[in-house]
Amino acid sequence: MIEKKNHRLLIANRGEIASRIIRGAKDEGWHTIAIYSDADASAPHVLLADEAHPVGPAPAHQSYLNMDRILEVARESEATHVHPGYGFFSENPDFVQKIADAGLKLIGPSAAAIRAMGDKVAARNAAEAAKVPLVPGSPPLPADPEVAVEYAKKIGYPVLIKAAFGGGGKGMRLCKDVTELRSALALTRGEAGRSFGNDTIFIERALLKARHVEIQILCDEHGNGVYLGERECSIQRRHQKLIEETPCVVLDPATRKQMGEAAVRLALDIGYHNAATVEYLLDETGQPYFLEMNTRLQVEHPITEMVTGIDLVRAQLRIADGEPLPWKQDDIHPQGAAIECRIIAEDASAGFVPQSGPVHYARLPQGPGVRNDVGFLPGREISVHYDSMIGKLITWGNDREEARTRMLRALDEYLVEGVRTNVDFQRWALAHPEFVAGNTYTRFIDDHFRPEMLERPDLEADAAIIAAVATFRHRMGSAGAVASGTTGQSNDPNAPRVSPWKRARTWSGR
Amino acid sequence: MIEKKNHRLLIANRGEIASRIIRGAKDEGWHTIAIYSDADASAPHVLLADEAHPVGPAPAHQSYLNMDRILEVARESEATHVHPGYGFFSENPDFVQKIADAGLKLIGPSAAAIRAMGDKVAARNAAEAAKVPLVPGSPPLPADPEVAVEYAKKIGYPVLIKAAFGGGGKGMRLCKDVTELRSALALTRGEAGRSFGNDTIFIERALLKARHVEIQILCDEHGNGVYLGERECSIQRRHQKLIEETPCVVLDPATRKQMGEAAVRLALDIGYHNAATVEYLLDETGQPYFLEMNTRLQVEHPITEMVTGIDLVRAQLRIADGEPLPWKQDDIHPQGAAIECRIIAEDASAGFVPQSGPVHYARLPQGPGVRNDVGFLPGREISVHYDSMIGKLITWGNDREEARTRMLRALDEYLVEGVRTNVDFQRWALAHPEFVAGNTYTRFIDDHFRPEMLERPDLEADAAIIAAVATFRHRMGSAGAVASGTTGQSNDPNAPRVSPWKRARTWSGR
Amino acid sequence: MSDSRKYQRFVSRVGEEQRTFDVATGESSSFWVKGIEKDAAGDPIEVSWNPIGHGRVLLRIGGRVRIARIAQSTPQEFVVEMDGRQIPVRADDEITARALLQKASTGVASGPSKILSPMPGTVVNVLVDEGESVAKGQAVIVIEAMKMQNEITAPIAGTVHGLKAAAGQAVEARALLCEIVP
Amino acid sequence: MSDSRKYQRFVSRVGEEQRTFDVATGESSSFWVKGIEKDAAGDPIEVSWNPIGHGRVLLRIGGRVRIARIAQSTPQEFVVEMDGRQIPVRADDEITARALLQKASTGVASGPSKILSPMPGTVVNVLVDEGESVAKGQAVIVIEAMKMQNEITAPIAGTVHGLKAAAGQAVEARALLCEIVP
Repeated sequence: MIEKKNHRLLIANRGEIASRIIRGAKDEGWHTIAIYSDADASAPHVLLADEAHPVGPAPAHQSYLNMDRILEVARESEATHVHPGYGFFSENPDFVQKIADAGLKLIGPSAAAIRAMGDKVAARNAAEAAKVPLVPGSPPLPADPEVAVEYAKKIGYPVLIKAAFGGGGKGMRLCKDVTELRSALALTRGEAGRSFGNDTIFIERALLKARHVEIQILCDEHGNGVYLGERECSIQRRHQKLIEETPCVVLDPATRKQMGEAAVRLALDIGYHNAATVEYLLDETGQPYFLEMNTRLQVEHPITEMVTGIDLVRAQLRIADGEPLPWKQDDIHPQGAAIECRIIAEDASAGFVPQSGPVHYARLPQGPGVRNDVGFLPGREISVHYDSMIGKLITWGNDREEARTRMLRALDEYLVEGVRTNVDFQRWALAHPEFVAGNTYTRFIDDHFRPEMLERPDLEADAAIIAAVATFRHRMGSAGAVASGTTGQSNDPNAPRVSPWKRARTWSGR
Repeated sequence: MIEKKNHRLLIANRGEIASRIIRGAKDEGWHTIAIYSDADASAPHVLLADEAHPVGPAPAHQSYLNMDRILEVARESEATHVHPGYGFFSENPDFVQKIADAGLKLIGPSAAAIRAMGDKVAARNAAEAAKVPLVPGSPPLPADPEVAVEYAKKIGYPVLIKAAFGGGGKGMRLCKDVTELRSALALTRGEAGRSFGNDTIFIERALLKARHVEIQILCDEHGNGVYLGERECSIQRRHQKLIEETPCVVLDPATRKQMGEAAVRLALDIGYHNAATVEYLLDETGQPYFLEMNTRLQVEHPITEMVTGIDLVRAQLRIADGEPLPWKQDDIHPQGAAIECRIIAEDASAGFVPQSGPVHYARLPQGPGVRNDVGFLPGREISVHYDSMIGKLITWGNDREEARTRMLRALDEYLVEGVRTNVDFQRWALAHPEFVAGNTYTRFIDDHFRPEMLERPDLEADAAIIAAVATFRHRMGSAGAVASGTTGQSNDPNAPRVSPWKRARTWSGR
Repeated sequence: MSDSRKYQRFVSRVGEEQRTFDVATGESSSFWVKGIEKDAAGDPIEVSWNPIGHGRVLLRIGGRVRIARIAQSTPQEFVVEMDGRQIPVRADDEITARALLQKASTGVASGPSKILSPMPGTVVNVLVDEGESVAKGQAVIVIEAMKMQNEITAPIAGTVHGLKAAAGQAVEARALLCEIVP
Repeated sequence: MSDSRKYQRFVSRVGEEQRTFDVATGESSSFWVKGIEKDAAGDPIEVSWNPIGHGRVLLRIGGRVRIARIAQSTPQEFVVEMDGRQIPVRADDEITARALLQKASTGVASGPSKILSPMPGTVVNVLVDEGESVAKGQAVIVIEAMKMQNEITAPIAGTVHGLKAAAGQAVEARALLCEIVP
């Protein structure tokens, strides 16, 4: 490793992606600079970085979205480069412009490229120019709901309302009919204004049995681009991806080539450099339609890394350092299959409602073909202020079934105590016969999932027994034993303990 | 995954390898049966298995080496197969015979094959017959030390005393001259008797600047065999491997082929089936010499898995199930490079003395190309009764340097609190210029390592400051604060806590 | 086999489910538990209870192994966390349980339904007014948490009472937002 | 800049190294620490002390971040664990430290050397007899632990006294095996 001491990278993010970027930068010999809010002073990314600087109180708009303070830290820490990660400022052209104005280099595309693709309306136009197939849709909509209703009549229901500056599945709403459309227009527009700082919305035909299939591309600053295969991300709830896999089971080599080449063409057309993802929907006949282009590193980038062996963060750093791509398209040969499950602090059995609180204990899966990227640590809080996606679990296999069975086993090993996660939901999804058969589409969860499928009467029955015994123990006044089993003091490793092995020999596990 | 309900695998082992085997068996759809000593009732492998049965008190000879009890559990749990792992009964032909007599199938070779290779003297003869090159050595030695002295004179110093039934680096001693030989003979013989149940010893020429390079092979029950490339395991202390890597930097394709073909030939000659490793020493000219054949899964098997994509445990299970190998030699194309660091509870700065005690907290490295296989959990003891190797850290890269830099970064992330490990030593080794240059040989540590290289005056200086502040706090009687920072109650997550973020904004990390 | 152990009877309640058990002391850290309902009756099972540090208890319930984190809020009320699930459960002696049951059954059959915030977050929109009639399933309040907007719907049809939520207001998990009176 | 804080002086000892510090209270959970020795003298540095659960403390010492596990055995004696290292350290006030130092310097310059078991294990061989003369570095006892035989050698030349170890005996870590009297 050649230490590049004059490469000082500020990571303008938090959570698992901040750690991921720090790992790549360290492997590349760069000096790493973390930022943190008051809630994150002992967060994993802070502990991992070479140095760390506070940027404000817990709420994101006062810290991770505090542009002036972040630029101040960049200056004070003598950063030379800035990696925005995903979310936060990653697709904010104003931030990118200010980074450039401050004489720093962004790990990402130009402000102009972000602007071109961040406005979904402009992006549709660019895609059309690059001959990327498009789904029928409307131009930006005025406040009058009747204009939307008119367009929807032409396009045909169901339709999707989309925020022009939305992304990552946020700022979208599905409407099955005119009633739903009318009631959702204002809500989506309001959410767009608050979340993306711009309340432009438009509508598109919704493809209900469609698959979400996206192409990872890398472009250098010398006009070269390659695509690194696809990711299918059809398992979604509320338009947020939950499970991603590569390859897509139904994609034939010709369509893959068509989609990949169109993606690179679009990027080179607009003078794009660094990593990007071009998202498509595949209808039931396998025909791809352009959805949008994401001008940043995606959450699900690890599955591409697993099958190509290419570290996308390191590739981003080298591109930003002016290096030409070391690969031609013919050098890219993905091997095997990979799946990612997003680990989210939420109660899937109660409408996927987000969960927060302290993590008391955790155990991550191990063994062959298993990769973890997490943003939590035992002893730390999962904060209500940030994204409820707290980690990613990735498995690799020689084929899809090997990756899938490994994922199921890894989910069995995954344990987070203190905060409910969607591990049980992911187990349900991975084991579903339609998932096993590869029959995945974006409304998979709406069509197949019912909350009662996650019920665990076995655990409830045992909880009833445990409570009866606990109350009995309490009454018997076995003070030491009660304390070391039920509350507070039990967490003290220095407290006297009843040997857990005393009765072990009488037990038989069958 | 097809569940194979009538495949019930008893894993006759503990620690990381028991968990590793359970993972492979679950992925293969087999039912898994763990055994545990009184010290292991809540061990990771017990929690991972489908069922678990006690086999006796903590000392291994009363539990994991209690053959009758293990056979009893196998019968009671209706096991159909037994996986011995490494160590314990893995190379004990009597155990293997009893497994067969009980109508169970071993995941491994026949008792006869183990016997043939377990006796190093017989193994040398078989290797000679299969035209595998041999290092000069003696036949079994009588009690009279003068016979050994005579042979040593012929062979030339330095010599190695070896237990005929030793393995895994145990039961070997290096002697530089006749004085050392005389003093070590009885010690080695005694250790051999106690550890391997047979005190036969012999001597061999010691190759001082040699590399340890071994070939992984797989043979089915139909006379087919393949080799899966090599592993270099030269970084050793007291003949125990600490770091393994693949490929070996100095091995040319022709020598690799010669060593691989000789290994498969030797195995097929003796009617071997299942996984095995043929170990060689490479002298300074690159000439390989046969060392021994290990008739079991090796500790370091994961690096082969990382570069071939082949799950060796699953391959073992399929071979034992009578399936023919699905690969021919031409199908095996290792990709990239992999390194394994053994994580050992020991104080490398004090003569590598083993450490034991409770693990209070742990954090394992994550991210791309990182694999963990560990046998410890926070809250559990590292017991004095078992092997001090508590885990393995494996990294993969497109080339050696990528794997090495990832390993260095992963070691930086590796944290075990409560028990000292060799993580700091491994960091030293991976960063050593001679290791970077690939100049590895079996006496690397003896020649390059000095305990003071691990000194951390920075930590000692900060410990002095911390103690002064702690005493000051204690005297100031800030009772709550002292308690929540220094002892017992601090471990109670329910105790009132001083917000750690209060002063965060005033701190700058530079 | 005669069973001469001294049992005490407890009634456990998980959600709407109620189970009765007889519990007696076993050897060292274990207990004997007998299910009383006819579908659960039979020989007592042994339950061993071994703290394993970090606030966790290793339990063997008959043949099953469970690792549980057990938080006790009152002598009768617990949250038992197993396999990533937090299960609230209370266990009373028989007399108390019967008294509680009686009290519950004399209450009104269909009282007002409280709408609680399912999570900590910010109220971004209040879609109803005090006294307004709402249909079952109608959206009442929108709460934004962890970057997602969540519509809170009426669990029953009725009239909005005691509306406490206002747009822009921060709310805790389980904070009372309003009641729907049928 | 004048420093009007009220400092107390402490002497910390790690191994053979001794360091003197002046410590004063800072804001909320922080302290001011001034090194006294001339190579460490200078402006006081701020040390913040924030427990982060699981018995761990997040410290900021000047610009450095440390996570430490701090076990206190007596009011003066600690084991500070950082980055996987356990560092025994004691800190006394100046008067106590001076008294201890005086006591230590009046002791014999070269007393008997205790041989302690470096680990828990089993004694497999005692290679010397009571009263036997041994050379520095000579093997005295062999202990088997975690499947490895470890030769324990004499740290100084002298005579074996108080031999307590016998073959086959189990020993704890730091158990006294014998003394070598010079």
